[in-house]
Amino acid sequence: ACGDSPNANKDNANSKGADFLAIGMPNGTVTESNNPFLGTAAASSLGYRWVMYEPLGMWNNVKPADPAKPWLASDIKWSPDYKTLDVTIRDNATWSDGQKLTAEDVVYTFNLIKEKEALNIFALPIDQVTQDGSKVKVTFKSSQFTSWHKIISQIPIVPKHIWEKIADPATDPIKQPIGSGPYTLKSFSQQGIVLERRESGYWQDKPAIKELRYTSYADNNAQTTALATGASEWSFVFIPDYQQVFVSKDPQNNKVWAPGVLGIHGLYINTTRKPFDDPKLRQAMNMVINRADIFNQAEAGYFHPELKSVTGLPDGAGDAYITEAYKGKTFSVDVAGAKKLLQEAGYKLDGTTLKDKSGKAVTIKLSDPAPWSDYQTSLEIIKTNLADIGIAATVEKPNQNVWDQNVQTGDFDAVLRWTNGGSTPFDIYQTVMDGDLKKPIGTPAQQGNFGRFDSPEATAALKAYANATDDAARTTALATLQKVFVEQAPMLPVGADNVGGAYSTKNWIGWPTDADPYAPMQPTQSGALDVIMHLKPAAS
Amino acid sequence: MTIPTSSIEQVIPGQGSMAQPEATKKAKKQRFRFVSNRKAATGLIILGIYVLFAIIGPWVAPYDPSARSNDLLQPPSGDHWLGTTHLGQDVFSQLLEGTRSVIFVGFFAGTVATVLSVLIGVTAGYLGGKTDEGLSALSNVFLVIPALPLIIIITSTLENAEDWLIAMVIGLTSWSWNARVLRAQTLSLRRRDFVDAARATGEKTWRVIMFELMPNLTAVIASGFVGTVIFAVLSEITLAFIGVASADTWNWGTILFWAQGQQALAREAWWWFIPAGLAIALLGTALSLINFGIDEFVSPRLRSVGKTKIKTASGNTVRMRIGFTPVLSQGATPVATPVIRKETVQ
Amino acid sequence: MKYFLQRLAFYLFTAWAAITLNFFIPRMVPGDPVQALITKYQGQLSSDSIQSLYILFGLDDDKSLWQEYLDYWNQLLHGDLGLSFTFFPTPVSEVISKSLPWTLMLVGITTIISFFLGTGLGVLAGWRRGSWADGLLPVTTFLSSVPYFWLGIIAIYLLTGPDSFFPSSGGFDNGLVPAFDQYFIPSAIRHSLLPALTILISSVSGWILSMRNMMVTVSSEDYITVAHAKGLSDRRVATSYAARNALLPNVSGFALSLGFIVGGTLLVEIVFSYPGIGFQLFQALGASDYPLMQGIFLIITISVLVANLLADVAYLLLDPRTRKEG
Amino acid sequence: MSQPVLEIKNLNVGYGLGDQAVRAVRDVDLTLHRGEVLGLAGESGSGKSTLAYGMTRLLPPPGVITGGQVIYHPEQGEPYDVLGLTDRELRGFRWAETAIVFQGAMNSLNPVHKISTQLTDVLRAHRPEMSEAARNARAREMLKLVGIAADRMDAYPHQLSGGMRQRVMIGMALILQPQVVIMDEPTTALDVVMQRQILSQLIELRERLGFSVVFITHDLSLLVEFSNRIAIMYGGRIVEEAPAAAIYKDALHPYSKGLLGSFPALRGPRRELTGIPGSPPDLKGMPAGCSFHPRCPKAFEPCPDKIPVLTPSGGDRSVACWLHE
Amino acid sequence: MTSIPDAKAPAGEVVLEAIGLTKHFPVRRKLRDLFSNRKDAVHAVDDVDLVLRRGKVVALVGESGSGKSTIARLLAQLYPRTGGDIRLHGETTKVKGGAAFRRYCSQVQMIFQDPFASLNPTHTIRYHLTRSLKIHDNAGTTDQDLEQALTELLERVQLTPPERYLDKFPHELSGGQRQRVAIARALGARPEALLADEPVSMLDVSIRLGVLNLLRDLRDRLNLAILYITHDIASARYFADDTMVMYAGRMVEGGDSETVTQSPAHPYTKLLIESAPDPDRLAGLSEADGKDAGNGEPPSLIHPPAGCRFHPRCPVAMERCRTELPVPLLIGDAPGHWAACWLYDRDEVAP
Ligand SMILES: Nc1ncnc2c1ncn2[C@@H]1O[C@H](COP(=O)(O)OP(=O)(O)OP(=O)(O)O)[C@@H](O)[C@H]1O
Ligand SMILES: Nc1ncnc2c1ncn2[C@@H]1O[C@H](COP(=O)(O)OP(=O)(O)OP(=O)(O)O)[C@@H](O)[C@H]1O
Ligand SMILES: [Mg+2]
Ligand SMILES: [Mg+2]
Repeated sequence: ACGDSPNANKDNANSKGADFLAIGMPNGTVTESNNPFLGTAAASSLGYRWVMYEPLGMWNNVKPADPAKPWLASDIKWSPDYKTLDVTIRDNATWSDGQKLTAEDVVYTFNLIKEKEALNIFALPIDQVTQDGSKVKVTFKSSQFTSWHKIISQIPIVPKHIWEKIADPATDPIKQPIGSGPYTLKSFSQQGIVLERRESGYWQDKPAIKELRYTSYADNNAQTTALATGASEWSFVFIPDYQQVFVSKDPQNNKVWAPGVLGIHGLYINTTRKPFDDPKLRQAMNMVINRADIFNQAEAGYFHPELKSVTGLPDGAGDAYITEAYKGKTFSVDVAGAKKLLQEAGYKLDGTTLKDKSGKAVTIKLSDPAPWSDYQTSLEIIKTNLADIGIAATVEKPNQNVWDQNVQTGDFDAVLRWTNGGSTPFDIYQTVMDGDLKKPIGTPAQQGNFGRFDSPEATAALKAYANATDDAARTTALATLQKVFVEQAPMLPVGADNVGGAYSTKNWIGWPTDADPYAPMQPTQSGALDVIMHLKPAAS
Repeated sequence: MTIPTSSIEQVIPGQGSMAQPEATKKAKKQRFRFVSNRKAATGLIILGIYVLFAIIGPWVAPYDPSARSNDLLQPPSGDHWLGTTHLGQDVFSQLLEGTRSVIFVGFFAGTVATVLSVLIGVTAGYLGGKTDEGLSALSNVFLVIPALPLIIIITSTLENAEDWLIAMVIGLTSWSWNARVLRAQTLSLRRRDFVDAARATGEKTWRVIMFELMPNLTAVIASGFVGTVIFAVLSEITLAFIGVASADTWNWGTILFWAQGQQALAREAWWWFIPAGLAIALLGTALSLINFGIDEFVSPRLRSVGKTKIKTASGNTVRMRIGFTPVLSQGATPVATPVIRKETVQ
Repeated sequence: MKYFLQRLAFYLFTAWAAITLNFFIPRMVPGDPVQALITKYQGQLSSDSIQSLYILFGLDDDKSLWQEYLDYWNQLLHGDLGLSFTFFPTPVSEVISKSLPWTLMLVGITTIISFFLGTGLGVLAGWRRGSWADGLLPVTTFLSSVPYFWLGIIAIYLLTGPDSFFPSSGGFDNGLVPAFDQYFIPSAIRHSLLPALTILISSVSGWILSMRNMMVTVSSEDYITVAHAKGLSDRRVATSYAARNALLPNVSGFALSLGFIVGGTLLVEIVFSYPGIGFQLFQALGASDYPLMQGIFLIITISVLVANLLADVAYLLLDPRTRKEG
Repeated sequence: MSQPVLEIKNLNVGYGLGDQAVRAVRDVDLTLHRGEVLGLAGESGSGKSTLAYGMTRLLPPPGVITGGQVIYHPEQGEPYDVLGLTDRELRGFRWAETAIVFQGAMNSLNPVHKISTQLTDVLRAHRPEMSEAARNARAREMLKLVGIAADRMDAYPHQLSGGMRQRVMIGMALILQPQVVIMDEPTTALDVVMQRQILSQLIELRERLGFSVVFITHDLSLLVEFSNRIAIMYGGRIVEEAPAAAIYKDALHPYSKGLLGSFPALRGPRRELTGIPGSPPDLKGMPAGCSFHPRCPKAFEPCPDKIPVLTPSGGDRSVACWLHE
Repeated sequence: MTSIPDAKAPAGEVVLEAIGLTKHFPVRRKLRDLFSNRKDAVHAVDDVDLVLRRGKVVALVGESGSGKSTIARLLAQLYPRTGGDIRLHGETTKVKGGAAFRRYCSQVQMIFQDPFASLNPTHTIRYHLTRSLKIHDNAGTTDQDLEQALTELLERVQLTPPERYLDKFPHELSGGQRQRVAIARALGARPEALLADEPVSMLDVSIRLGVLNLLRDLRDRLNLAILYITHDIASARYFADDTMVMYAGRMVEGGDSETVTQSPAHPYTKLLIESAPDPDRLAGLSEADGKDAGNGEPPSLIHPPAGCRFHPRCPVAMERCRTELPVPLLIGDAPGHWAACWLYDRDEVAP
């Protein structure tokens, strides 16, 4: 009777999930928008844009230094100065409406970004896009060494024949997405999206999973509960005490993998405020922060992988970039050392109170919005750590809007915040130290350097690193950056960002692991497509 | 939103029940009758305990509520009566410390809202005319705007959401219902003779309002106050729970916020989540009881009849109810001439 | 007529004032939607995209607040609520139309049930004063003092689980599409049970208490005694005389609470991840999404006003004394 | 005339229980005869209403009937005690045998129902066999009887004037042709012109229909004019009972005398008004002995100690006063 | 056709005088009135003349809603008047508030119908009286003076010993005692005129007399001018020197009390007197009551009948009564006895 009901074949909604993979994100409700260029679209926030639209290549955040895996482009070549990109488009890809995918579509996509500033979310300085048969050449106004991965792996290629008819691609919700990926949109509701496998025309072997069911949960709690009950099989969410809350519910299958990437979290110090303009003081503070506590208590032992290297670069992803001088140098809590350092620098520990050179007690306000409970917990830990060297810290919890504004205008003592992430350490160091991003106190600094760190040396090194044409020059610049970062401690790094996820092997296996980190583990990254392509039914 | 539990018409003390001349000795007792109301007394006692803890809580708390320890997420024990949080903080101390903020915000917001509602409601009701129209329109606008979302928005504009600021916001946005009730009440009082009598005696307008009307509005004002306190407490806790208002002070909402953020229940740390909620519920109950007390004080009809079940002479138990007066004993045989009375001297 | 005009003027004035407030208050919030978005993604979104987002949201050209206000009215009068930022480029009207039915179904029906149930129990408690019904009162007082969200969370913890009948979140089973069919409807009902129960438990007592008090008050009116004196059956006196009159003051309370359906359920929707409008508002707040906030506030304001209007009409119908003639 | 229709025997009615208890009606014996108008007078708080409600068991909580009997003599059949009826029987008894008209007609009529509804629901309860049409016809007939146009059937109480409402109440009281109509200050809210109209009408109806009336007011001049017999209450007791004319001409009890000397006469010579000194007694601290003695100009030795009982003193009258013992 | 002259012998100095006093209360307009440009009003008081003299009591009787209280409130300046004039000692006064109002109050005081409502339940007797003394500067300068004044006041209204009452709350007093307090409060201003609006109607029969006697006593001792408003015409006879009868907002008859009550002229007054309960009727002392004339309702004050307002109920209404407003006409049986009724127009009677 209900044959034409969209739910007619959903009797198995709660039955064994042999055919589908349930992916969840704690994003609140979503509305139907599949515009792959817009971060706010459901397709982006849940990540399913990457199974409908594909990038030129696959870049693995976990191994950022590795070259991209060819995807829509069968060949990717950068000029040594990273100003010219040559790609060859594979000739067996088709759009889900059956049309062939050609280099023209790639040219269209790059031109679209170039012309529509609103869609140019990476602010790419595209100069020219030219086509020669299946080859496309894109030239840039400046070196793209630090952002090549975005161009290759984070720009979805869209079909020209559809998109050129769209009046305003920037504000169109693209309700009927046509892409080159292995899945097409089957149904949409504010809670969940179902994608089904393209049974023909995909340029590779089709994936094993017939249906992808994306669900947007209201918040972390709901998402975690869904993971624990098995309603959700894959997600990226902060789970406090994931062992008890998630893994223990099905220790055989419930797993978490959270590799670090080149993007970190740390305590930005306002270097314009006395006495924190003194690098020695910052260094001393850096020495007492108990990163292990933060990792275990605040980040549940997995979420922000513990930073070990004093350069602030995470293990794994950062290994390739740690320069000679700091290889093997790791953080350790050293209260005595810090005290000694302070004493030498003219500070006095008066009982439990640290007095600065002018005899004033050193106090510091740590601030982060209340809802970020892991940050809050971290701050509580930092607070007790700082007390060890006599610094009286208080934790403030302004609301997010106020906090944002304070951070940007430099109205803070210290905040825990993230850095940009990328394929090189450049983004991390730039966010913290770039003198070009520095704004006077009171003027919003939107891109970075919130602590108003002033180091011409670092600024120059950042420029040199981004524009270098050979690895030697890059290494030199990087060494300078790391030296400044370690010695001046403009920001006290506490943890790495991760591209991990919680997943279940009950129905599907083949997930990336430490042993085989072939792709990032986060369902919203473009690498998710790679993961899905790897998944196989669990033999039960 | 507080739902009025008594209708507006009958909130004037000294009316209705007392319309008949009563014994003079009873007069003094009158003053204490409110307290002798069982509901009110229970409510007041519980509230008193809360207020006491609000004052001494931070001093008697066994631990610094923010202090971390190594007992992470421990269930209740002799050391930690209500267990610890994921950072090893003592939940019981947090609860004690949090009482102050809750009570403070509740009472401060209640005061602000009450003052506003009295100013606006009584003025509108007494002066009437254009003033009334303007002020009524104002309170209607505030009545229409949903308070909680508004409070959330305003609170999120605040630099640092300290307790008194939050209380201020709650107070400023939640006076309208009381103002409306007070206006209606004032209107009905204004028609009563003693107001005209005071005017005819030559009293100035402000004196009429302050000394003739206001004392008669005490019960209404008090119940409005208590209602706003309930609302303010719940709002503050809600704000803290969803992480909007977030000063550094502890309140029960903050405890719940942390507990929920750390998924206390999923981690079976019930001691972290349950007590704060119960504390709220108990405080709310106490305040509601006080309000019932006021209602009953003001409208004697609501007072529960001392004893509602009585025994008749034949041993049956009957319930007192309207329409069927209980008969305790019937003279079995008609008494033709009543000669001897059971009672002679009293 | 003057009365009618006054009423109309009142509704218009209130609407204007509320809409104006709705316009200005969100703009007092420091920070802006782009920044809020960046912050929301905590590093997942590169700060390179800031400029493109400003352009995308149309926030790149500086307009005076006043100009924006005029534009807003202009848009509004054309029935255009703008595009939501959080769900860019979804129009606000679409966001609202997707979520409003959920709220209306869940909270609307619950409020109505709560009203009728509470009123019914209140009638009993008021009429049978001193009987078992009095035992309801302390329990309901306590339950009404329990914060919704706390109750909801405990309910989720205790009653939901992998094998439980009650789902822990959402408005329907994942994988279903809203449609009126035998798959979706039962699922939606199942998902609404716990939140509905939570609302019911904490809201019903208000009705019980106010109805009980009204019953008690009305019960001592002379006409009740007359009704007894007339020898009418107890049930007839209780319903047609006492309850019928006691109901009147509750009607406006009911209308008011109907109006607050949309605004008052934020937390239930948050706790149960219910895809309704309160949750939407909460999201909009976090994202400085003015257009969405304004849209939702507009809906709330309109619904409160409509509810008030209904209350006026209902009162007119129920109380012959207000039906003045001649 | 001398056939009793309602006999109140040793009735005690109080408010509350235990030490809060108030005895508002004390040991009252009173007989209502068929077809007579019995007036009940006494100042405010003397227990008139309590007596009226008590004998019909309509007293709201905390009222209790602590003892006594109310014997009703139906037209046919054996007399029975109203206080001993079950709830069901009592419902059947009410209005069919005794109807009550209260002081405020506005408050006696349910404001939200049409008067037709309120008239007919008596019939629906007591004469379920009657058809809808018959009920309406009867209601219309009653309205006509009390002088209200039948087209006001569909009016709501607030659309009628005070006098009309009171007439509706009287019509409603008579709709089942009861034997006894109790009227508790039925006209105090009306002005004199209306009061007279209604009372004259009532008396006329009584003559036609032959029911008995218990008429309560504290306006003695009104009572004297309209009733056959008057009972005077003070402090919950009946202190004097006599034919109206007898009381007017020569009240025996000092309190009755005082009452009669309290109202100015409209006609005739301007007589000296004496009034009653002091204030009414407090039911909780009732003076020992005769409760009137503190105010009594003629109080003497036995008064403060012993309670006088109502004793016949010849000529169909009785008085409770040591002076007349 | 003679209009009423100031026929009264100048028994006492005129304290307060109302001339052509009129009060209309505007009525809220309804939907259907939108298209008619009518402005409705309750004609509560129309064209009323009244004179209060020192040492005299003027009674104002009339049925409920005839505008008696409105007159009292107008005279107390509690309502602004629509038309006419109020003269205090011959001077036109119109005060709304402030010092002028207080000055006026100190000479004209009002007592309300309901002693249960006119005293503020939250204040003690002492407060009520102190306020009244203080406002009009009669409290003296020291506490002793005040105490003295309070004692005097209470003694004057026969609440003795005063200490027993001073610190009580109104609800602790009986109705008669409360009304005495209300009177004492009015006296605290040392007024020359007292407006007593049904001061005893809410009191018990046995207590009424005491309060009325008290008022009479005050009239004699303090030489007060008293307006005694009542609907009990018998008490007017007993207590007042002059009696005025009101019907539907207009004065219909006036004269000295004995004459008005014993030989009423206006049909309405007759109806009123006939209707008053009269124990003698039973004894057959009065004439048999005829079919009562006044069957019918009091008229609407929003659209009062044209001509004589009583004509729809009047058993002897003439054609003229329906159209022409009767003017006060002297009856002639006693000095100053007049009635606004065409029956007494000589032109009418003559033919
Ligand atoms: N609910 C009650 N509780 C206690 N005492 C009451 C209650 N109701 C009435 N009384 C007392 O009972 C006594 C008798 O009251 P009742 O109403 O019968 O007097 P009444 O003669 O009808 O007076 P009135 O003429 O004013 O109507 C009064 O003294 C009164 O104070
Ligand atoms: N404030 C007011 N607004 C409108 N109408 C009023 C107002 N006050 C009195 N009236 C009307 O004016 C008329 C006269 O009222 P007033 O109170 O003077 O009568 P009264 O003779 O004192 O009656 P009662 O004997 O009942 O006290 C009535 O019809 C009344 O309804
Ligand atoms: Mg009575
Ligand atoms: Mg009056």
